[in-house]
Amino acid sequence: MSAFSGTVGLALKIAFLSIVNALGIWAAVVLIDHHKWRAVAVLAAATAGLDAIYLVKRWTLPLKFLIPGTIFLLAFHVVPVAYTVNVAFTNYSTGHILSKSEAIAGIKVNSLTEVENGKAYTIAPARDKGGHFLLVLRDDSGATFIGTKDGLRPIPRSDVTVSDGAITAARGYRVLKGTELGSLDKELSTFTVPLGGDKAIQPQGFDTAVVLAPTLRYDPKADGFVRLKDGVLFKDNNRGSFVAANGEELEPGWKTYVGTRNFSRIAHSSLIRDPFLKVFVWTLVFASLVVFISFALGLLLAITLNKPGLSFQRTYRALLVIPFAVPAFLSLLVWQGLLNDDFGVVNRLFHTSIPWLFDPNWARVSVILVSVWLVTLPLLLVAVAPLMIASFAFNFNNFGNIYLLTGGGPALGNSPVAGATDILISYTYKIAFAAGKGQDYGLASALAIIIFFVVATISAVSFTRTKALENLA
Amino acid sequence: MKVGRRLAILLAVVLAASLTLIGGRATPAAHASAKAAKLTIWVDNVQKPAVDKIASAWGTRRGVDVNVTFHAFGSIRDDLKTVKTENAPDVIVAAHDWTGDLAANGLVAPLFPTKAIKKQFPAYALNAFSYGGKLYGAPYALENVGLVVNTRLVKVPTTFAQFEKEALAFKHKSADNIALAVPQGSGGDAYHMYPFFSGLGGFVFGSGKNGALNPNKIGVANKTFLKNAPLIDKWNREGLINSKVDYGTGKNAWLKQKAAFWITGPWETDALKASGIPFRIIQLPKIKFRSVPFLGVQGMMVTKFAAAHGVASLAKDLVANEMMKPSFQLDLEQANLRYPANIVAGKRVSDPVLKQFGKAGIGGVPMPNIPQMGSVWAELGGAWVKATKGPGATPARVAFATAARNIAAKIAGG
Amino acid sequence: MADVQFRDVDKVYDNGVQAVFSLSLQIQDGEFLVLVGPSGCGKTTALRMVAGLEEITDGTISIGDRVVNDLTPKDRDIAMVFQNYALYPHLSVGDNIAFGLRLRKTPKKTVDERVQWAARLLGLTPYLDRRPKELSGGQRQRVAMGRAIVRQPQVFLMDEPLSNLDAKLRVQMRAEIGRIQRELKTTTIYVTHDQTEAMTMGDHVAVMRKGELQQMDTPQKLYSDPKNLFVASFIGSPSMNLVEAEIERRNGGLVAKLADQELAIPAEVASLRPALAGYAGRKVALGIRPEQLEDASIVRDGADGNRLRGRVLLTEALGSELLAHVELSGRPVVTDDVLEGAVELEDAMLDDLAQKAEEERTTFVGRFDAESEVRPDHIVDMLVDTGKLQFFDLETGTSIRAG
Amino acid sequence: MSTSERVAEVTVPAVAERRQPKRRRFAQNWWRHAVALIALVFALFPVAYVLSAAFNGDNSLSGSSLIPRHVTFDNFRTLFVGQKNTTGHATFQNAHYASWFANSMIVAGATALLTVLLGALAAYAFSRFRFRGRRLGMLTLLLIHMFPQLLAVLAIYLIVLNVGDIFHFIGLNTLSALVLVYLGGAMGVNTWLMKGFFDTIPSELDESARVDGATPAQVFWGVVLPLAAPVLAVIALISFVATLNEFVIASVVLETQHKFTLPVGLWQYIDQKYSEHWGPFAAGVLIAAVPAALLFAFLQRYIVQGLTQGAVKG
Repeated sequence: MSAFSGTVGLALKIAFLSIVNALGIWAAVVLIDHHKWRAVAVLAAATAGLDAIYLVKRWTLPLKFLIPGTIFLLAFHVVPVAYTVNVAFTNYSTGHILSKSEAIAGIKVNSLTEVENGKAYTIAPARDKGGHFLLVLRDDSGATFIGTKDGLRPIPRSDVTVSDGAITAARGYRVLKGTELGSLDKELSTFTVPLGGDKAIQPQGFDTAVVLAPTLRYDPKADGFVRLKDGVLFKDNNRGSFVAANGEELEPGWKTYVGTRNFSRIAHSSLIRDPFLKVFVWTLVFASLVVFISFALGLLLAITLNKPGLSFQRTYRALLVIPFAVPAFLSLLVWQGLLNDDFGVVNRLFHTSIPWLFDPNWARVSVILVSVWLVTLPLLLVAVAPLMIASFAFNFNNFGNIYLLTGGGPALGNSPVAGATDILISYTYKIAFAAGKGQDYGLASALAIIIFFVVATISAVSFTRTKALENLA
Repeated sequence: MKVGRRLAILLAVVLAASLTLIGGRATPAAHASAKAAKLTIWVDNVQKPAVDKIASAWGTRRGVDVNVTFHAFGSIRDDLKTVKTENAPDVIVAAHDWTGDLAANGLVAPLFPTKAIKKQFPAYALNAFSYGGKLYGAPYALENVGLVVNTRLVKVPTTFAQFEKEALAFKHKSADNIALAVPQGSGGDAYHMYPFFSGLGGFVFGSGKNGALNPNKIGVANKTFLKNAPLIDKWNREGLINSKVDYGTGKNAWLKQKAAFWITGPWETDALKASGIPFRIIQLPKIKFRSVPFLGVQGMMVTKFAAAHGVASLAKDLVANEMMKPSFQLDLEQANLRYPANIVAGKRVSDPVLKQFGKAGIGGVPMPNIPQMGSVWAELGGAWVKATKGPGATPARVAFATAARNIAAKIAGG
Repeated sequence: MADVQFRDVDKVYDNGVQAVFSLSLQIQDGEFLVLVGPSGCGKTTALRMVAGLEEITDGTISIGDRVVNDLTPKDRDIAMVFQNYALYPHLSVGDNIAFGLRLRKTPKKTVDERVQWAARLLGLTPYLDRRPKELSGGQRQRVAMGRAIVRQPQVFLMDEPLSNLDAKLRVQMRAEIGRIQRELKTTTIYVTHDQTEAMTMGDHVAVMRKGELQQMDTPQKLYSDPKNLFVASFIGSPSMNLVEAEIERRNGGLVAKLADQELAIPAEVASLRPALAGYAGRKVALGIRPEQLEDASIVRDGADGNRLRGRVLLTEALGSELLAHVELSGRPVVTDDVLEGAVELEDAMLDDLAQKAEEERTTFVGRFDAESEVRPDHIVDMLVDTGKLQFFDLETGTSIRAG
Repeated sequence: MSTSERVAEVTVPAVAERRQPKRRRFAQNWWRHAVALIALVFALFPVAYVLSAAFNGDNSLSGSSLIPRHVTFDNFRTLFVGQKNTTGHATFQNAHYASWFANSMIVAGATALLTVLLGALAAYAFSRFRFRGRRLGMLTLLLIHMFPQLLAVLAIYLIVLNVGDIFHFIGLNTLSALVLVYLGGAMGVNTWLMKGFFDTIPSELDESARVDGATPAQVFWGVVLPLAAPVLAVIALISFVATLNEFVIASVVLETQHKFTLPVGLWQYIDQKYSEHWGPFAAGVLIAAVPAALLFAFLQRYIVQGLTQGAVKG
């Protein structure tokens, strides 16, 4: 190493700015292609800002050092978090992922039902001499028809050639075949042959058509669907669904803002709130114990091994960090196998039959034990207060350890969702992704926000207590 | 001055790099093209070769570009919820139990195959893909577990009592023998345990008037089942079923001939054949009722995006017509070692193991395809674990009654 | 080579603390200026403003004919030696010395020549390949010097460069730095809190206190003619004896009365300080340097001069001389100026001083000839060289001179 | 930095101890050895198990013995060459291990390097410059990273999806996208750790370099970074291992077999075929552990130094 020449720095700066500008210009061109003007404006401002920071002297100095990391922080951390926060105020969940107009279209399609005793037809798309699009149809009895936008018209059976169950020709019409069909979709999929009333023949693919009738009709004035059978009105309930007076709901619904409804569910639904509190306590215990034991062990080991001249010192150190190298979540799978109480190596080795993963209390012990195993060694290296708190925050949200080892289980008899080893984040995951009706991102995001405030508060308090903030001087 | 020169260099390089990049930019994103229609299919790599074959032949006939894209099976369902219309598939491979979720989300389109075609499928296979009375998928494969019997070690039982006797006798031969290799583990496995569940009169959801499943009719602790539940306690006492056997343990035990009975499915065909052990696959003998397994049905679905892409008719033609034909179903059987859903195709299956698994699935119950099933798996599996963990187990009646309560609470709360 | 000028320079830190008040200084080309003062007096801040490491709040600093306020450190053509040497631990001695030259893209050959030259000048040639941590404190100090001189800048800035060395080495290095500076004739600003260092090294010494310049002068002038009580007490070791004295007219002349004793003020002294007469009947601070006191018993000639009598508290035999601490009645001067200037005194001694002030007792330190045989508890008569007496206004602290 | 000096320095105080008779030293230190051995057993037990499973002919998660009955390299072969399908059906499971490994190395290597770089830049600013919002900025950094990431994954997916429309090379299923996403965490606890270390580097070194003619960038690259080598090594290692471990985001961003990283690949490998793949899985875990172990061995000198020495004195 010798004195630094400065060219490398300049080169990096040039490279960095080149890339930023090149990407900016490129993205702008692409965005202009897509007519996304707002994005272009944001992009231009951001690029210009970056250039300014790096080309202007002096006062931007701290920014020059902070900007690169901040860009990534914003793009891949702050924005996702902001998105999650946003989702917390929506009903984003199974059945509520489309926009309202898409949902209306979906309900219309879903409401089409095969008419009872309705016929099915073999069809062939065709054109008449004037080039108008129409269908040649043949029902199960062999009767043949021409279907147009105006309705169904019988034609003599002899006019239609059928081969192998398919209509291949019709006198006076040109049956469309083969590769012609590929470009027919737009005409065909919107083409219906009205049969009177709501009924219509609708083609399904190129060979068949069925008689369908809607069961619901959208009424734009009432902003709702009317069920044709009984006139029941399904109205927008402002929570992303069309709902009838008796509570019956149409699917699909749509994604919409629901205010603080997710939060009030957490506060008021005993199904969510009661286990939440119980799990919260266990989460605290889990995270504190893991951090405490890890640091205690780490410290003990450090003290033990830091004696100068201790033989095998290097060997011990080298061997002790091996587990650190094994990808953690793979180790968890290994541990799960090791701790199986009848067949796992641990019990067989010690001739015990401890229900490591089956008994609620033993499962809690196991989870802590394995977490300590995973945490101790890296921390053996660093034992400073900010890291302890970071480690606490990490374990507070250590989804992987719990989920891979016990899945939050074993189940506790009296609680539907929370298992003995569930911590807040795994509990959130469960009620979010395996909730009553599939996924519920809105509720999960609301819980995530609450968890964030809990962790942040605890950390902030411990920070002031340990005076780790003096590091800020 | 120095600063000025540096700025000049910078600007020069910046410009040069920008121009290079712009120059190297590919043609503007494909958004304007009035050429032949294009149809995108998401398939798992297992089905890809068979789908490639049939879809490309069909595409040539219809004048369509077919783009068969590999997509990990596990992520197809969720990715369909986030994908942008430009990149979205028109047809997907799907498991039947996604049906409710996808339909409730409005992501898939109903299908209306002809009666002639429908007749080639068992009713349950079509029901499995139906939601709210509409069919959303074309089934092509069935899978289910069966009881694999090591015929060197034990006789093939014809009654449950016989099975129980054989299994326990074998278990008592050696300390590390297992009576029945049925996987549970700490998380439980309601899927593999279903034959016992159904054999005792259990069901998950009852169905409403229109035949659709009703999430409020929970059969996890129905009266009949609860009446029969003490049998579970008996099995637990004698060690017929032990929840501590997980998948690996069970499989290993059977392969090492430490277990004579194994409940598993066609995904183990290779292992079974490679084991060199003589075996038969049967349906678990009737307990109080027929001990039918859960059925998994795989199929193809048309997404809502097909309409936006202007290929709705094409997609329906491919899925509700072409893919339901026996030839396609046999191709897929070859590819993924599952019993074809099409009855005609099923008759032509030659693989002996698949055939036996197919038979073991007769009368089976499709896994409920409504979204509420998400609330069931863990609870039902957990009840089995609690009731069969050996000493200290919870009485089965309590375990299942609790599970039923919890499921109801979850569904109500969701 | 260049001169350095401070013109009304202010420094206010972001937290609102003002470190330097309207500082004006001129350092001639080639001159060695020492900035001295107790800690917190703003001397280091002033130096760092020359270096460009602190922004200048107000006023201007120029080097040569360039105002450097807005120049970055690298554009000021200066070199700086830091108190902790700031050697780059990851670089060898040679690379440390060459660092600045390489940054300036000096041709390799020139770099080598200059590094060799600097190493020879400082006696570092054998150590060029070593790392800083393998060197002794003195060697590291030399490396730091080497790094400064090798660039041949217009100005050297040195921030307490010797304070990390032991006393003996410090004396040696003092001489060496002086020698090098004289050899190179580079304008040098040297910051120290050690007045001995200041007095021995500087062509001129600027004494600062609380951000303000007190006096800038040659060392001799500072010593013999301090402008105020602070400078008087700060400069000199042992420091000046200061006692309250009342000026009285007597027989057409002036006398200074210390409690029960008095000293006649020679006419030539009085005429040099015409304002002194105006203090008749008032109290002033009387300053007597220790070497102006001698044990009367060993003086053969002129033994009948002005005398002060006191009781010996303590003696320090230094071989060539004897320091006697003699207590006599009289109120010591304990203004803030004195207390701050008396940096060598520890807190306990300051308390003691205050206590004695209450009791109207004061302790003089006399620098006696080694022949003196005074011992503690002896009563001693001290002969006072009244020709060098100093007088200060008790209220303003300034030296009493012209009207 | 040269090795010899460091070593020399470390061993000097030990000389006195060396002279003691071995036996006496052991008598004094036996408890240290005992503690170390217990720790070793606890730490290495699962590793030994993986090791055994990797070389064991019997493939299964539970029930196999700690000492393999017949040692075989079949598991390793399976990873790289693939497995013959016994029934003559098409082979489903292609051997992608080599790509997974390479992908992981690329992603973890790039992430570690860039994380160190970005983190160091920020830490330097926080350590050396006094600017408005500095304190708030540091606190915000720490707090922001306490948000449970699990649920933000959906948003990350959407971002990558959208970005990919414009820049295909950082879209879904690209390693570069994954690296970029990981860099979102570059300024976190890392920055705090590095800032703490930078604070121990005397600022006179920076100032001296500035007076010598260095620009702020040159000070950073030429003076501060070389001196911070120990903490950089620590952060690089932590970041490398963390990236190597990361599963959730990787499985969301990457879609195809040949783009998978080790955790994603191995996870679906074991998930798809359960215990049938336990042996190759263990072999895969074993190989996956090698780079991190090597890196650790290689950086150990810096790491011990970085964490015990703390301050760098001139």
